[in-house]
Amino acid sequence: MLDNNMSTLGIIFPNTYDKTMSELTSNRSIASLPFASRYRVIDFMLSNMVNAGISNVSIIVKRNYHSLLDHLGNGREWDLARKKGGLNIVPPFSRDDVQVYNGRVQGLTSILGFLRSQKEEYVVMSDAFYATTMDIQKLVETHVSTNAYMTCVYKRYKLSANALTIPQEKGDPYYSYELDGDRITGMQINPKTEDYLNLAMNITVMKRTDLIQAVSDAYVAGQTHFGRDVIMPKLATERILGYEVTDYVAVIDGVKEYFDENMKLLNEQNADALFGGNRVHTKIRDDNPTRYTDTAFAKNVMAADGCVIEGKVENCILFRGVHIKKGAVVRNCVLMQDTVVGEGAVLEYVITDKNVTVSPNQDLSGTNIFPALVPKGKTV
Amino acid sequence: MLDNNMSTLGIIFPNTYDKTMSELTSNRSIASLPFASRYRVIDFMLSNMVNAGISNVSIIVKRNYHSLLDHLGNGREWDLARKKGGLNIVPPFSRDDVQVYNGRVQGLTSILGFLRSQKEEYVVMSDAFYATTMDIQKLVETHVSTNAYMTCVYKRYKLSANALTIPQEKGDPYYSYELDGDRITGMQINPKTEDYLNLAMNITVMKRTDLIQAVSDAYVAGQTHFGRDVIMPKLATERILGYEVTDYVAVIDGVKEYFDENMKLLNEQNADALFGGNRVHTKIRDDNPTRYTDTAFAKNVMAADGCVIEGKVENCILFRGVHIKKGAVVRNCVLMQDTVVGEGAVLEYVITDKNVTVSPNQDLSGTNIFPALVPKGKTV
Amino acid sequence: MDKEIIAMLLAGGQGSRLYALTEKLAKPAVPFGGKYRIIDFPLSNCVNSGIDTVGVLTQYQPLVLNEYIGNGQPWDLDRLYGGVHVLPPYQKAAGSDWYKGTANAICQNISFIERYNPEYVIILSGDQICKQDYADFLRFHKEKNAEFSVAVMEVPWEEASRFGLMVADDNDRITEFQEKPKEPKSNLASMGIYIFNWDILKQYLLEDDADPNSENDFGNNIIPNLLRDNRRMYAYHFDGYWKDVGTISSLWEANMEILEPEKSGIDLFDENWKIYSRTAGYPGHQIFETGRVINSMITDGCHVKGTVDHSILFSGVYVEEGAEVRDAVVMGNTIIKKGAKVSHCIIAEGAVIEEDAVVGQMPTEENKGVATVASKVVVGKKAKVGPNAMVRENVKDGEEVC
Amino acid sequence: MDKEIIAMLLAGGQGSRLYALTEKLAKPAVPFGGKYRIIDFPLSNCVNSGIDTVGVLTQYQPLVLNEYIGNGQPWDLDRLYGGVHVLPPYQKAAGSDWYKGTANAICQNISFIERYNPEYVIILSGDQICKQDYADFLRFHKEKNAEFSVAVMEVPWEEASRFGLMVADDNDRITEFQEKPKEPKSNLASMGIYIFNWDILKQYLLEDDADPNSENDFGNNIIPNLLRDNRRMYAYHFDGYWKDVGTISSLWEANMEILEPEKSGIDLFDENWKIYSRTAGYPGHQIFETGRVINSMITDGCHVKGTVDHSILFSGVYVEEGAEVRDAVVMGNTIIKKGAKVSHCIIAEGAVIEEDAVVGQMPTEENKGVATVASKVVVGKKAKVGPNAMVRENVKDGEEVC
Repeated sequence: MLDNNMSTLGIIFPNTYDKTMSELTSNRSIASLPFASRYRVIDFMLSNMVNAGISNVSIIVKRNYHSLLDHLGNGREWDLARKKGGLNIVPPFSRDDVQVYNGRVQGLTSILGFLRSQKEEYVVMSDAFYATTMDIQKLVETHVSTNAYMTCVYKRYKLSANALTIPQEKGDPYYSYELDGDRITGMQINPKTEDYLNLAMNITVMKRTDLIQAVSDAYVAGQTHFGRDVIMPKLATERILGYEVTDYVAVIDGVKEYFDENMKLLNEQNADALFGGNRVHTKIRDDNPTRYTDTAFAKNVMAADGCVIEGKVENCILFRGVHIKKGAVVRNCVLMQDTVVGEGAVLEYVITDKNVTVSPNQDLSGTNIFPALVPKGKTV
Repeated sequence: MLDNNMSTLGIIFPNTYDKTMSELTSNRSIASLPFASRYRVIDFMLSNMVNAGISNVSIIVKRNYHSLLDHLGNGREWDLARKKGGLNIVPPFSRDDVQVYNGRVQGLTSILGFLRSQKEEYVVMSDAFYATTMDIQKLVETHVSTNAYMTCVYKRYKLSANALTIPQEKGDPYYSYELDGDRITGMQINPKTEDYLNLAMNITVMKRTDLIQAVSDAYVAGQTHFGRDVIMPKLATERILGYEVTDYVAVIDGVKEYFDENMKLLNEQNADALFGGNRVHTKIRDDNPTRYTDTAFAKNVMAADGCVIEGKVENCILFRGVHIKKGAVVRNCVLMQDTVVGEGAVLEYVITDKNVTVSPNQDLSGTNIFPALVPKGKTV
Repeated sequence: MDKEIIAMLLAGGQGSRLYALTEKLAKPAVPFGGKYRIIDFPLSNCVNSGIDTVGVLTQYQPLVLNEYIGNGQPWDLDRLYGGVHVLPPYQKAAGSDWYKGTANAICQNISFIERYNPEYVIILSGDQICKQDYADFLRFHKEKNAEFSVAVMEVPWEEASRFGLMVADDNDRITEFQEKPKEPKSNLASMGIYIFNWDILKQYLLEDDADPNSENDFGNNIIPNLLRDNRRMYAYHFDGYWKDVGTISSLWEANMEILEPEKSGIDLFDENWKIYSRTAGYPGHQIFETGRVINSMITDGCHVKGTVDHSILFSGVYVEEGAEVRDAVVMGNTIIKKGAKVSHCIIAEGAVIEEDAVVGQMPTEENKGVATVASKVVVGKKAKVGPNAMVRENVKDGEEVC
Repeated sequence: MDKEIIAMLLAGGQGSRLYALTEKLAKPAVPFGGKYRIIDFPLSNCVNSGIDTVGVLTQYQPLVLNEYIGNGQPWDLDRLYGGVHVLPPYQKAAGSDWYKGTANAICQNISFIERYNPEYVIILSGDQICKQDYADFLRFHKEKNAEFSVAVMEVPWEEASRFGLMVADDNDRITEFQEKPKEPKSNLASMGIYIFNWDILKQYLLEDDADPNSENDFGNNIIPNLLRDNRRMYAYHFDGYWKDVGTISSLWEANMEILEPEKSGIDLFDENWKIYSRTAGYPGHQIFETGRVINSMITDGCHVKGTVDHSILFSGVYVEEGAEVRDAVVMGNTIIKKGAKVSHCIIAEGAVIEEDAVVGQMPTEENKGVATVASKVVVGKKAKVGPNAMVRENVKDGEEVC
């Protein structure tokens, strides 16, 4: 094999923080949420891993994974349809005693046998509630060169209103780090500060063998959360380093945050920052180019292929196959795949899920703070 | 599209009759049981469908499906890695309310939406507890030309001892048909006769729209079993025809039957009957040819690629990667993938599951009636 | 596994009349319609018609075409038995030959065809824009109990003498073939798409191959020979959209016509007859504050800050503020800088039109020329490319090219 | 995405010394070792070495080879960026050429290589049986800061004059190259496997291409030119199993050697260096009551009722009762009927050896010849094929061929 001291396998947890935005995740994982006109959130981290030369990625699914399975297929679009390694989707159970895992430790326990049989030296674990094109290869190189036990990625960040208000028992814990130089010396669980903090991205690099040991130990001790039960107790004894990500990161942890992070991409600097790096791969849909007719008016729009624009559209993110009919006016909206806006309808501050139909001359509006949300497949 | 009045989609239920041989299905479905040195049982029906031009097959899994997922992958080996149609594996639930389906009706209910959105006119449904290379195209043509509501495949068959003795509450019901000419006029549930009967193969052809209607009706009525609750009540009012399969059929409904059906293939007529028709596709393993050393002695053996034979082997079925070391004697055995038989060991009437290691000089023997079974991964 | 029908797609042509576009590209690989290449049409027609085995006969500059076709996955033609196969010329023990004519290209690949033991072979052309159901054509062929069928289009009588014409009786049986005749007896133009019974085709290919005076061409040799022997030959009428895009102006026209599907009849938005292509994989396109787009097709990855009117932007095109793009076909990754004016032209992939440059002009009574800029060419600041120019080299700042 | 290294595999050779086997088959496509073809070795070496981009240069009878390589999936070479690509000769706007020599074949595909912008290019040969870690070779190349490296094997001094020899100093730096010299100064034979820095290779290819007197060959032209310019050239010592299978007897020998991996060193059972191949997909092989097999390799789909001793049966071979197969290489789907005796020979795919026929003979002092029967040939009842015969046509019942 080519001299690669940093051979690495990837693990993604697609369901973490699902519950922060249950309106959009009632039948999908946060990872399969459509984002930025053409992608699903998981596309970003999966592409980052592939672009870093990782060709062995496991997705440990927990619930609502049918749409994710459908999106990922055999991994071909990410070049992960491989004979060796490739994409490994781990269903939540494989025996009669059906149970859904609760926390990363249990999820990892279910693939301990797999982890033991792999050959890669390092493991990168990640959630999929953010869109970024950070360089994973550099992260692993840093981990190796600093000879750390574990490297944890964080972002200087102000918590969203949603994170500050959501009840603690709802959903997965989040963490912030206290740093002494590079070294993480302390962690807080669900901090409630409005200041900048070192938000844990839950992207962790460590040796495969160390991970196996840590997970086995934690599981035997009946523990569930990787941050609380594995990282925190080791802070004093092991060299656990922080790694600040300075790339563009869209953190998606609430409906409003989802809306805002989409809208931010209408700014060219932001879009270039997100897409200027490595290519982000996604499922191919075979749409034709987007058609603007002679009655179209468009300004500040990001739109994928396959749309037909006959009306007026301003400050919008349009996913594949959206059709805005004559005389319709759509402003400040995120319209997911195959949304149809009927003639003369007026939409403002609306998020439509997939396959929504807005009847002709229908008015629909939310606000900047509470964008209205039309669920999947509905006709309004 | 090419003029094809018989466009058909396939549905396979891989778990039916799992419980008749729980020793071998504790961590796999009956469909993923290794059979005939190189295959899994499901390979046969899946290949039959593909060879009949069906390119849209759904597998409705129920439990223990990790090995089946692993075997089928994206369906490439069966030419089912398609953009349109292809292989569609339906996991047992897609919402938080985890539940495993109980009977074909519930399984089908979970894909009603999918069935409605397809374009094929006919549906072939099948279990996967038998190995045969019957011609599914002829079956569908017969169904179309007789203008039947439903065509059900049966085999003139004497029930196995296992079927006769297994308690009725254990496992899925089986059926026999009473015929008047082609027409099925009556059905028996779990008949206990030692005579030849018209054993239902649970292979059913009908129009897609009729299936959708029948399943919807049955589900609303709270019914579960397709044979008992859908077919039987319609016998009087609908033209439901029987179709006798005269091809070679290996019915696998018990451990001894599994053993016997493997052994029967050592007879050239039987092997040619099973493999003389269309090609049976299976997962590729990249084994090298089987090596016989200068100390090897082999007689009446069916062996897949990847074996190394240094000892004596007689009346055996050897799956891929079996290694029989010097001085070992193996008679009347079925050795699954990667079984290693140590030097000087003697085996008679034994079934070893995958990755079994038999220590040097170990004696192991079952009988013709009760072959000994060594579970997966064990060292004895 | 035997196949009822397989397709052989003639993709060898150099397309010399498209010279600036085909210098390093086989004609079937020329980009079209925002995200397609010409060959997407016959390939998609095949798969939509249920034909899953296609041999693509290449010989001129096939690298881009080979890479584009790849394993055929975008067209669902990555099949275990069948699928799409590129067939270049090759050397044999007895010698080696380039494909001499269309018939010779097929003849050299008889062993490929026989692998599938087909009843019928459909011969397709790689330089036409057309959505056609070959299954319907085959149904006609079978119904007529034909040995050979050819797809024909009715053309205006006054243009008929530009085409190869089929003279047919009331039952569509072909009685005569006229190649670009001065006095046409028919207005049924051959589309160059044939269905043969394989046994007949093979017989005539071998006969033709043995004839040292033959040009080994379907139109000039095989069809006349079939007529000579009074074979059962039929003309299949096709009346959908069809365009031979062998010239710059017809290629430009065809692109413009997809902007008006209601009028032209070439609808790329038809869910029941999708045209598949290999996707570039850019993010969604963006139209910014100063961008204006009407009557146009815009593809993933474009950034529009200027005006785009009645034009097609392929993937990754940048139109800067103040730039104007009208009646233009702008292929992938081209950059049109501030103040540049681009009209009634074809600009190939990766070109750069510098600030205030002018390419093409809107047609006038005297001049309806379509300006052409070849791939990766830089047209300098304030340079001017005239309406009849075909630019293959960089144009210096301020320079004028007519 | 740039690649550190890509491989270019020369697979154009006719292999005329294997004539009966390569009449309709490029040499790299010749079956080997029960279920492989020769090209499986370099392709598997590439993927096992972490090289995921391979250009395969073909020109002679490529149909079987193309079909076999397909999308590269069996070797895990169906990659979105990179993977395996077949590169036949093609026509350009400026004219067309068959590949004139090994260097010319690479030269005509510079644009293919540049697509991946590699630092290094490894040139491989499609007619060798060898398990080699190219990553180790590349490590050597980098450590030496070389511009060109060649893999060499030590050969016995008495055979050295049959090879192209590299004369190297203590530091492995090459000082001289001798092509089949009468008086060898070295016993380091070139394996014809080279690593170049791409910029250097490109420079010398273009120089060579401009020289009308050049044979456009690596050994005869490029390497001498590198030496002339005193380039940093190094010899990488390889001491594993290596065999050029360019003759019937070396091909037969290499097959026999895989029967004794412990002795020969060519172990196909090595889990850490798998050789991948496209699988025929037959059921497991069967040995019946009267069958006897020792010291042999048997592949899926074989039916054995006779005796098979020290032989290789490829997939789907039938050996009937009373037939004897010894020291033989029997390729796929061949039938050896009752009482036939097949010894010390190579029988190509789909041949039929009728009852009581005799093919080859066990070697004697005077005659060690390897009989060869070409693909699909029928050797009639009681016919006899002598130990030096190369049979390309059917042999009639009772006929003797020497």
